[in-house]
Amino acid sequence: MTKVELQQLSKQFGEVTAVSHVSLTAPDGRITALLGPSGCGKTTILKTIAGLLTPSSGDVLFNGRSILPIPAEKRNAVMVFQNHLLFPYLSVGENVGFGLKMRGVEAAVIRQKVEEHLAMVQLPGLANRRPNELSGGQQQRVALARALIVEPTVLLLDEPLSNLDAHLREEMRQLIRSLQRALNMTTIVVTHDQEEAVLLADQIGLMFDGKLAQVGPPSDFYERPSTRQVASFFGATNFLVGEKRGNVVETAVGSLQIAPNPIADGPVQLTIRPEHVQLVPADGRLPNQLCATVQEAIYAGTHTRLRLILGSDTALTLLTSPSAAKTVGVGTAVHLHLPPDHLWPLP
Amino acid sequence: MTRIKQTLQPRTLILAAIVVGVLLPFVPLLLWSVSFRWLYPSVLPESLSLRAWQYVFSPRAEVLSALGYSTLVALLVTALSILIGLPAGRALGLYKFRGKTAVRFLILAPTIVPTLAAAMGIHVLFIRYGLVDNVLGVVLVHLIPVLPYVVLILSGVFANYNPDFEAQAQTLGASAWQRFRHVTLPTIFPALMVAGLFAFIISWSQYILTLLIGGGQVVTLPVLLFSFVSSGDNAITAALSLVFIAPALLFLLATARYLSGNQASLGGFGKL
Amino acid sequence: MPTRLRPYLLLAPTLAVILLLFGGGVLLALMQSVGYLPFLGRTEITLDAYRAILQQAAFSQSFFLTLWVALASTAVSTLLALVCALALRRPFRGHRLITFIFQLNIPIPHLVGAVGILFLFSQSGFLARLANLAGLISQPADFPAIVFDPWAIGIILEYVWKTTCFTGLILLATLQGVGNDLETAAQNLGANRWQRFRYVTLPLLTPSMVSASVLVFAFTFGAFEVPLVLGQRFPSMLPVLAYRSYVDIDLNARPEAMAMNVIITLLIGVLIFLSTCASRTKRCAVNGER
Amino acid sequence: MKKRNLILLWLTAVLILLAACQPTEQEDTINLPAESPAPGVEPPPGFADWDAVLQAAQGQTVNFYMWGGSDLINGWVTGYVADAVQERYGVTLNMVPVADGPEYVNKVLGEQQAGRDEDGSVDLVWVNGENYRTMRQAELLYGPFSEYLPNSIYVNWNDPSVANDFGLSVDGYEAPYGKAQFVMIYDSAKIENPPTTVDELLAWIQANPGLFTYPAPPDFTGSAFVRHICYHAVGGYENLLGEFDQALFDAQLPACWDVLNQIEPFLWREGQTYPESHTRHQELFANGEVYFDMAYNPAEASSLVENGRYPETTRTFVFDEGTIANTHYVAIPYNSPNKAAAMVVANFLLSPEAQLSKAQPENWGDLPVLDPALLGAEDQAAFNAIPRGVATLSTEELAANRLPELQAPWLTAIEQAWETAVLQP
Repeated sequence: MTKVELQQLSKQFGEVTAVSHVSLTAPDGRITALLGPSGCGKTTILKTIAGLLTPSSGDVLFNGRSILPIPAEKRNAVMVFQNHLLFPYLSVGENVGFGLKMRGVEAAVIRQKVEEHLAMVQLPGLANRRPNELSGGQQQRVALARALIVEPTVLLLDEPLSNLDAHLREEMRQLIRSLQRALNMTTIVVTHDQEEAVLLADQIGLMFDGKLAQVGPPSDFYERPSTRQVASFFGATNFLVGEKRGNVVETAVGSLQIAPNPIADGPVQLTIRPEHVQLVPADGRLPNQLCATVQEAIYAGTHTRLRLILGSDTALTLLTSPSAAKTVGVGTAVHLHLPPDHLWPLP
Repeated sequence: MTRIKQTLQPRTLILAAIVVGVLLPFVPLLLWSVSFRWLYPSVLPESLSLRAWQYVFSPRAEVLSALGYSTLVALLVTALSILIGLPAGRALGLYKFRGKTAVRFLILAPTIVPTLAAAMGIHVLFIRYGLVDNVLGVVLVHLIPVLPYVVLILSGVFANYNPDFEAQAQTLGASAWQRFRHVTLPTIFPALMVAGLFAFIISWSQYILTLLIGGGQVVTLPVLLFSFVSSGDNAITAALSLVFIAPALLFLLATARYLSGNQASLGGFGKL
Repeated sequence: MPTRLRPYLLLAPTLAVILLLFGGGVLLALMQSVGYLPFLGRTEITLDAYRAILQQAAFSQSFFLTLWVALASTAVSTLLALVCALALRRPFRGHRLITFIFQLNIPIPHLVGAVGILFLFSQSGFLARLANLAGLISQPADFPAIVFDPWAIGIILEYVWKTTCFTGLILLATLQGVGNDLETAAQNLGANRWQRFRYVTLPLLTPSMVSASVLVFAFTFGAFEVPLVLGQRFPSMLPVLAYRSYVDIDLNARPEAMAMNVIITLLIGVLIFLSTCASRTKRCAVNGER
Repeated sequence: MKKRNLILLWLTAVLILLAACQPTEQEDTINLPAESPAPGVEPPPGFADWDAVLQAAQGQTVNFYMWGGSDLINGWVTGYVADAVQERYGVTLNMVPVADGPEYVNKVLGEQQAGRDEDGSVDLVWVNGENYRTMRQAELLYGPFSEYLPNSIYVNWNDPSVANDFGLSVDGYEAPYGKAQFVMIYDSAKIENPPTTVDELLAWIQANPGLFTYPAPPDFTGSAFVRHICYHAVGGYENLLGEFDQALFDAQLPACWDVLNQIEPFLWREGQTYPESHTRHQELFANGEVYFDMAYNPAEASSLVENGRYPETTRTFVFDEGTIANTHYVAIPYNSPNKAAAMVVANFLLSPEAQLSKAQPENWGDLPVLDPALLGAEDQAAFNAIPRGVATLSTEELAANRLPELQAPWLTAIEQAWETAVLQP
């Protein structure tokens, strides 16, 4: 039952600023993902919350109280490291029970709890194995059990899925999700993979270069990105420069209608995700119809990606079904429809 | 503020103890080597003299010839042990094969069993086959304590070695020698230096094996030094001790960066 | 070259040297200890030499002295090495210099170390003179007997001086190899400073410490020069006793020297087997269960 | 590439040194001095006459195994002697220093055991007492040769102290090298009136606890000191003369152990340990840890003053009842491949010239073994003119207080018994 707040958190390593003025609230009992390209400062924030690093400035609050004076071993903000960091000289069971042993819990109690937690991560009966006898996925689950057994106030996961192959990822993701729901534990996940963040988290904080770019529920990052950089990170490729006036944006390829939104009038970039651009017959019944030439068609199995040129030099990408794409060869002219509620202006 | 705090840390005391502890025995050595009449209870020599140094460098003292013998033996042992031990280190580090544990144990055995015991045992055969009283016999007997360390250090580096680089070089047209020269050698060079340092030092320091097999005729520096230790002439003993450690120190200076920076080579000792 | 044979071919030169020189030497020592030397025309096997040395009081006293020196040197130097390695582990101002000084006595021969200890600790040595200057003692006899003493403290000091750096460097290399991630993980799981040392650093260092201790123990048990320079006349350390018997003008003492060699070899073998087994019991038991 | 330079430098140094170590080839340019053997003596086995010896010796190298603990003696042998025999006889002398006599006895024994009867590694040894007896009895010595040496005409072979080595007849198997006599050493700045008899010394030890000790036998010097106490304890050396007799030993020697055990609590370190060598004992004396030193060489104290190791006020004395004296020799192992050259060296060591040089305190200070009566007037004058060091007693005083050595088996028995009766509590 812990709300974690970061207030103007900054961390410098010598001349290098790893984290700069990050303020974020991780709501109680939810999963918050810290997302961003590698080296953007996510793990630094995680370690700062865990107490393994001291912030250069700013504060970390648990339920409104600063925890900076508390040493790492007393903070109970437990981290699951990217490379598991299981103690190689201890058995699986001893690894899982490590935190309880540090707290002076009785051996019999530890044994019992270890079995429970191994069962919880679906590794029952493996207590006597050595970590190096387990697969990568199993090791990751042992590391998770080792963290959960001390009933952390905050669970910190550093790239929990990055060392796993696709199949195991799915399994692990579900496990984390279900355990988190069951234990109702405030969780912060660090990841560089936007898909993972979207599937796992209730809230995402996207970071670039040590700064927080956008915080919000996953759908916001697709539908309402705050900057071109955020949109690009989530796979947006189409940007049209224009001048916004009310619900109309004047661009080089014509004036386009957009849905009502809170962005101020003035110069903007319109973005639309490739899957939302539609090929239509040239009938003019729909708004925002444009003419384009197919420059390149890339077959991708479930869909075909078309690169189009509008006017002299404006490029757009769209996704369409492979069957629909068969009718349009390279060099043919096509008609496009940009649905107004999928056009989002970026300041 | 932080500076003051640092100096008061227990670690600072430990570091000071390290420096004093390591260097202290050298102080009386240096003082004795230039002393003349230094009797108790004087803390410093009553008068200074270069008598010991003059003697050490006079042709009569045969220090130069002992230096030559020591260097010759140590360099031969170093070269030979690397030549012999390099393939073994590769085999132990890189390959899995039947009997590996036994082979490993056998090669390491001389680091555990006193080599003097083996040397006394084989002495009678060395006498029989003319391997006593000459450099060849001394070099051979030095190989016993040296070779395990060389193999150990080199197998350590080969354990982390990726032979695919050699395969890559081969596909790019490198001959066996070129592969060794341009791929293997640069990769293992730091460990090779450490192995060389250990081989040199172990051989350089041998006293009793040299005395036993060299029969007193291969007068290396330790043999000469020991006769002065037993002569009780502290000034000459001290000067000779300093001569004795100088080349090994030079060798260390040349290779120290490989010793501390490279955990793979020394870490091998931890995997015994 | 056939791949299966390749490792054996690579090992052949080393194995030849070790088997012929070392293995042959140990075998010949064993043969000579029972008086069996066919190429000298002696084929009668007798255990007289063993009987003779086991009856000597001098042998058992030498044995216990040697064991004491080896155990004490190993324990003290390993402990000090641990402290030094931990102190030198993380970088600080002057780290390179102090690490270099720490390595400085690696190439120093034991013989020189023994001379240094002698000049430093004898009752009229450098420290005794400093003590006299400080008014702590008035004559050499007041200074504690550290060299040529019954407890062989001088010998132990020399071994500690030399081997602390050796073990320390091995531990330092191990520490640098494992990094401090596991300690961070332990801290994160609630381990305090002492618990991190006790349950993480120490277990990580244990294999290296055992290996280094075994090397140091075996070396100090079998070494010759240092006891010769710093040791008491009686009882002498086992290797010195063995060598003295070997060069005795009575050739009949040679089988006794060989018998001592065989006993030294066996003892070291047994002690090391026991110690490595003890340190691995836990692991063996765990492996056995699965 | 500093490293490479370093290695190159070393290699160069090694090559230069090795080159320097090569024996210089001296071809047929040597004019051999006219020498003739002592009249009426058979030539040594394997040689027709002395000329044959000289011819065979040319170009040979002599490995001279000797105690190497004195830079003074080492310097004299590798310098003066080596230069002279090289120059005059074309013989290369290679001194091989050993820490202890038994080492080379054992070496020759080992070679005999391994069947190396022709090409042994030892050509000449510095020997006397027990080691001579062992080698002689194990037939490890070549001879007889010594009475045939041209310079042996200066040796008085009728003198029992020369013709017998610790009671065993020399018989031409050893060539005399020098003489020695035991002296006690003290610092006159610390002790004004040193004890002059064994009894007085024992009293002094008990009155001044912790300031006396002696090197543990079988150290040569310590063993000699123990013999002095034994002579005293059994009421004179006369009681121990002759062949070794175990019954006599068991009856007489306990008195000696009693005396030694009585003073033990008053010794340095309360007698719990003893210096293991004479040189260790010298150090104790030099640093004032003990107040008496002893030496089986009357001139040693003077040379130690000379090179700064002993205080200038160091002096020596002999007991009123006398001190033990003996003769030391050189001998040739039976399997030496260079017997001719070894004889040439032994002969040179016997020459008045070499003996005179050896007697100079700055060279060695060893007592000459030649009989003054057999020397020419010129040589006699030269010997008389040898300067004595500050701490050395006069030849007359030494000669007036001389005691004989026991036969070697007595020594061995005393040394062994000392370990069990005195050293081991």
